[in-house]
Amino acid sequence: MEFGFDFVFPQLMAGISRGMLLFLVAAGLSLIFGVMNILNFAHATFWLLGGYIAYSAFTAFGPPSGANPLLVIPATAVAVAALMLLGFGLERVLIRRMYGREVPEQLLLTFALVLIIGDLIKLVWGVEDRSVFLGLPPAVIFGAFINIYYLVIIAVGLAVLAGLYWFLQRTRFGRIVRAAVHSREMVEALGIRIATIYMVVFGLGVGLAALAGGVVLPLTPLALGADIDLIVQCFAVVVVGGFGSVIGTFVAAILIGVTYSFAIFLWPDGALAIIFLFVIAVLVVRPWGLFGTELRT
Amino acid sequence: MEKISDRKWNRFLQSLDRRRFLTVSVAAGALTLAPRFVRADAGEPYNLGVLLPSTGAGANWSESAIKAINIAVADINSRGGFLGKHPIKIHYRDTQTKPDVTTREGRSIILDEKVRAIVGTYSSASALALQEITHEAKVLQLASISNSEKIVGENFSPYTYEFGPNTKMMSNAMVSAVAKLAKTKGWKRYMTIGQDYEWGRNIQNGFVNELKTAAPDVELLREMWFKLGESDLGSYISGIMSIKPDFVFPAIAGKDSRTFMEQGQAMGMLQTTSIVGGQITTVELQQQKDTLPRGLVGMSRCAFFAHLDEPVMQSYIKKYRDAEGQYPTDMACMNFDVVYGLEQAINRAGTIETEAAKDALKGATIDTGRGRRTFRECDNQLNVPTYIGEVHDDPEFPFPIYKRDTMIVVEAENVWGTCDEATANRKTRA
Amino acid sequence: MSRFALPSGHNVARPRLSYLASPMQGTVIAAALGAAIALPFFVGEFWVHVANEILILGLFAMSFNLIYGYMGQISFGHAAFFGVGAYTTAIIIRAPLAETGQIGWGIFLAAILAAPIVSALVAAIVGWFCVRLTGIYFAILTLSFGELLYYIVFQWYSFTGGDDGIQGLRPPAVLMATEGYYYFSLILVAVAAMVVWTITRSPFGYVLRAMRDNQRRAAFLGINVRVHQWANFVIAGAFAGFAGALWGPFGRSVAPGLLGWQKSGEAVFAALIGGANYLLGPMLGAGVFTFLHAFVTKYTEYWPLTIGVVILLLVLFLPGGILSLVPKAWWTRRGASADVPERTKEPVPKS
Amino acid sequence: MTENILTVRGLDKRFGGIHVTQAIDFDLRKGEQSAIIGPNGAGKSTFFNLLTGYHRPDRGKILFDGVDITSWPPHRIVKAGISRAFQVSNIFGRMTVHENVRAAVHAHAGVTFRLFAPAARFGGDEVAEALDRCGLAGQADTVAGDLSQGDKKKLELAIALAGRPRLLFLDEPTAGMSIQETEDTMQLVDRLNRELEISVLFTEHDMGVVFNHAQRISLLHRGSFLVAGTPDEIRQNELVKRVYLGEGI
Repeated sequence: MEFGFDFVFPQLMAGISRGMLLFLVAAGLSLIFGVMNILNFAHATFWLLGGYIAYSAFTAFGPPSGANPLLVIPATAVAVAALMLLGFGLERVLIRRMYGREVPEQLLLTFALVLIIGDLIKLVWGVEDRSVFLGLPPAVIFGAFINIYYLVIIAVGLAVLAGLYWFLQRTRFGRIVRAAVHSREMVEALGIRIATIYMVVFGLGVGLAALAGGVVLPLTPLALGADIDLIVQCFAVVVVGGFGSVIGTFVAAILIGVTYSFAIFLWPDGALAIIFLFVIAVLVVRPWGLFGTELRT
Repeated sequence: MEKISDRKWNRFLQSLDRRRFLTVSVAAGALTLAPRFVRADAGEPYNLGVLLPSTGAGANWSESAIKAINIAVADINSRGGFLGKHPIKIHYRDTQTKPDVTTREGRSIILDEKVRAIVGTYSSASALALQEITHEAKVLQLASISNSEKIVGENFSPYTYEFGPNTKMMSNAMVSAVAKLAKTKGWKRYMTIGQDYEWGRNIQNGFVNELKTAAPDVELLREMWFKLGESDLGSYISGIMSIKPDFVFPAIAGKDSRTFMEQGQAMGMLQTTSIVGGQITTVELQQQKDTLPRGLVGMSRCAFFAHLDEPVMQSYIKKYRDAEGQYPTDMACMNFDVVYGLEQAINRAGTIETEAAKDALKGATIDTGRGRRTFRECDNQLNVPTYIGEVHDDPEFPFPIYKRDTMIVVEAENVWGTCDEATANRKTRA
Repeated sequence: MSRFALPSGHNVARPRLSYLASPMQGTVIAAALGAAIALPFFVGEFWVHVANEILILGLFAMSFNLIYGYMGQISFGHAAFFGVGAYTTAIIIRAPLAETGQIGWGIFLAAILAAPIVSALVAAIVGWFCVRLTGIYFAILTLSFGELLYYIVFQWYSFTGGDDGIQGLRPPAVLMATEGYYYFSLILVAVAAMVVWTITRSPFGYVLRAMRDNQRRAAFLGINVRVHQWANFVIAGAFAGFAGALWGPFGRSVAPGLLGWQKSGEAVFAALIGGANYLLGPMLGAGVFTFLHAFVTKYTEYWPLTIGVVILLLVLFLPGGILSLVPKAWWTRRGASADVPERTKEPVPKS
Repeated sequence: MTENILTVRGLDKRFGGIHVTQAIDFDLRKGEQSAIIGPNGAGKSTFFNLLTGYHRPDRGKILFDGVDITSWPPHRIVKAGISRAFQVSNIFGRMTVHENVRAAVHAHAGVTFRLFAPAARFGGDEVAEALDRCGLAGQADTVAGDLSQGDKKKLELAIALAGRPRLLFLDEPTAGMSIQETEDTMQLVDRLNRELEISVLFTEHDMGVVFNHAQRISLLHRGSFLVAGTPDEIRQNELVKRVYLGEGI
């Protein structure tokens, strides 16, 4: 095979899209991890639940295939709203009790949610795979055929990145959130209830998972157990990117996506393991991740 | 008390939400108890184990299989059970597609529920793990969805019977079709893409090796493997498109084949590249009726539309439609055959004793939805065909089926090799 | 300052690690052992299989708890060593089995004993890197190594059988009987548990506890923290491998899932359910988990939901595990000792 | 007079561009009991952290009894004969008082790799002695985390002593103690210094303690030592007053 432009460009695009998909799912995980220091095992499960809710909303608006692509927007909105509410509720009822606890117990609680929500999805939606098919024609860019929906994924990914950056850096609430990461006392001294911040951040993070679930609906069929396949990859991305760094998560996701896209040619047997080699290398050499700060390990 | 009529049964089943199929299995179990209380002279119940996943990726294919088993069992029970006096009691367990769970659940239903036969398993690894248990306990294992050639080959056990075409038969069948197609279309270069697990590896391997003999001038450019359950196949698809093979052989089944087809379509792969030989069973034909590209060449394991003249198949279709409002899938079809095949063996044996039933199945010819079929004596493989055809809209059905005039039904005898081959690697069992 | 000293974190009473210090404990253990020996005479064959599974999973969970309960780190890759052990035994005995369908005691025992050695070697390599990290980072690094090993086993068809695994792992004839293998497991697991118990009350065992309570302070006692943690990681890996060795011939087959992170999760569950602060907590937890699994699946397919709710309730209301229900005074003759919730951490350096 | 047990030359440490210690020179004579004073944030804890290997200095040299221990890891430094008691009590909260001290004794005795012998077999006498010295004999079986603040500090000291150090760093040894406990503790420190000839370097906020128990006092301010001298000299020193009154220098 020749490594000409005809080969490299589409692989690059596919890799970037793959990375963007990972980033979309992992962004909320990274936010929650960064601000609250809770590693949420159930994050991909929220993503899957969001996908199913978006699917139900979509099919309520139109048939699952050949419908107006724009229906994805309200369907996703429904999923995000539902999951944010769920996130607020879960934070209030469950997660809040875990703040004083040790890491293993936090992991176990969120893992219990994986099991419970997974079975609830089965109860409600059954075991049949679900998918929405828009039937869009491929785009041709520089002679390469590209799934036009990839452009949507890339745009949404960039928007999420920019939105999170703007939220954390430019808004008053975002600044408070960032302050809360470093000093709880300081934030409370300002008269702000840290409990509220955590509730909002958790809800937001879960909402981001639902956003990902809704947006990827036209690309990827929903199936039981898909969350289990994905969550370990999300952990990997967040860790490689660096503790609490949304930018880091983004860069790591793209890096891993693109590497994978080429590795399936260069090293087919090892492609599946590459993500773990990444994590091991990063944790051994630079445990705070590509973009994290050393103090946070 | 009167016997529960077929109609009543069907109405009852229809009244259930279709996703509650497992509740049905429990209910079926409970209801089968009824005749026992009614008939004082009834024999002991026949405990039938069902091991299929209702969790994880295997659940989608297994759902219709479980439904069919329940329908067939209810039908036989309405006649009083096996031999008219042994009502069947179903013991269903979720294997979670994990071999170690399959082992434990297998032991559980054998030892605690005293099952005499176990229908099922979805993955090959689970089937092979279960085989050790059934062989040791001398319990029948009736396989259909899991169809690794190892089950009847290397890991052979006299207690195991395979009701579906095994992987070797399927890939050989596909080879014969592809060799013809390659000749007519002038195909010279191809590649494969497969799910990286036992079944995918098996199918791909068999296909590649056989094609080497059948069409030595067709060159394999590259193999690609992806993780089971992979949600984004974009990198693979763009890779296929830049390699530009004459055709692609996908060793993909289940949900992933949907991902492959839909993403392939959205990237223009299906428009530019011939995809030949994917698993397009009646599950996919029905579930993906709107999105499956027409003209695609695929294969299936038990296509009801190939046997519309067969009275047995007609009854399957009727029963399944009455109960579920759908056509029977490949998985339903094969598992109807399993339950009714077992019934025929028991009828011939005249007893529900397992050894007798096992011996009655040996080399037996049974009436199936796929016509009269015979188990090969040397490896207990039923001589069922593999179906290859082009996805095509048909006015008779609300979903596409294989184009009837070009569909190929590859008979087992042409593809399953000799008995010497089948028994060559067989390991010694104490 | 503690990262987890966050709002409304209520303090959780946590008993100290118990050690065999009272006649009471001796009595309990003797009674449990007696019950285990008598079990096959009172329950059906399937439940003997279940008890056997409990013994093996229990030893696996105890080995995990050397890292979790005693050293204070959570590993999500511990099953890798369990799986490596299981595969080691399987690969050694498969050739003679395929040939003759039988296996001699000599090869069989050698295969069982080889497993902990191979697992320890693998754990030595993996642990070398992992002990440099703590908390979430330790968890993720162990998870990644575990998944890497899983993929190696999964992909290496010629050697490990790939996704299919290896079947036909029949033990010697006496052990083919359910009771035979059960007593075989019982003896080996009891011996292994004794060794684990000895280690936990040795100076080394107390260094582990010291590192758990306060890793930095331990270094200021003159303890080389990494070397001790590494040694413990290797020991835990060896015991996991030993448990794995018993698994293959018990189930007659092995498959790559034995190395996966979900299998590691079972050890975590077991330790949590029974009580990570007690030597036999993980064994009890393995018992409850396995029994529930075997029992619940008879009645419902919603096993994940069931165990999910159980774990949720335990984490919320009984974080010390079932054994924490027993009054502490009952265990030790030294009287009740309440416990300390927070993990003291050194202050951030002021400048 | 005598040789130095601790010699520090040109010790530099920066955290993110801020100098926390700046070209520090410091000497501690063998057998001396010396104190470091300075306002909050002067760099006292950092100085201790550098001396005990918790932080690596950017530049400079630390000699312990003539041996260069710069950049050694903590456990090696402790083995060499330096112990440290922490400012915020820093003990093993879920172990008993006895077990806390015993672990330290075991570490010192080098038996921590004994896997198959009961821990109780080693060091019982040393533990009892250290507990006795520090007034914790009656609390041996109390879980350390349940101790009062004052008792935790005593335990700190007992753990530090278990390592049989030749040089002892005490970071605010009496913080959180009652007047009586403070007095007892400092008398113990004095005795350790006199009878066992352990060199002691301590920091303290309580100036009464400093002036009564230190033979020599050094003032640390913004990462450098400004003044050093006997208690009397320090009492008279204008610079010290200015630093403590915040008048700037």
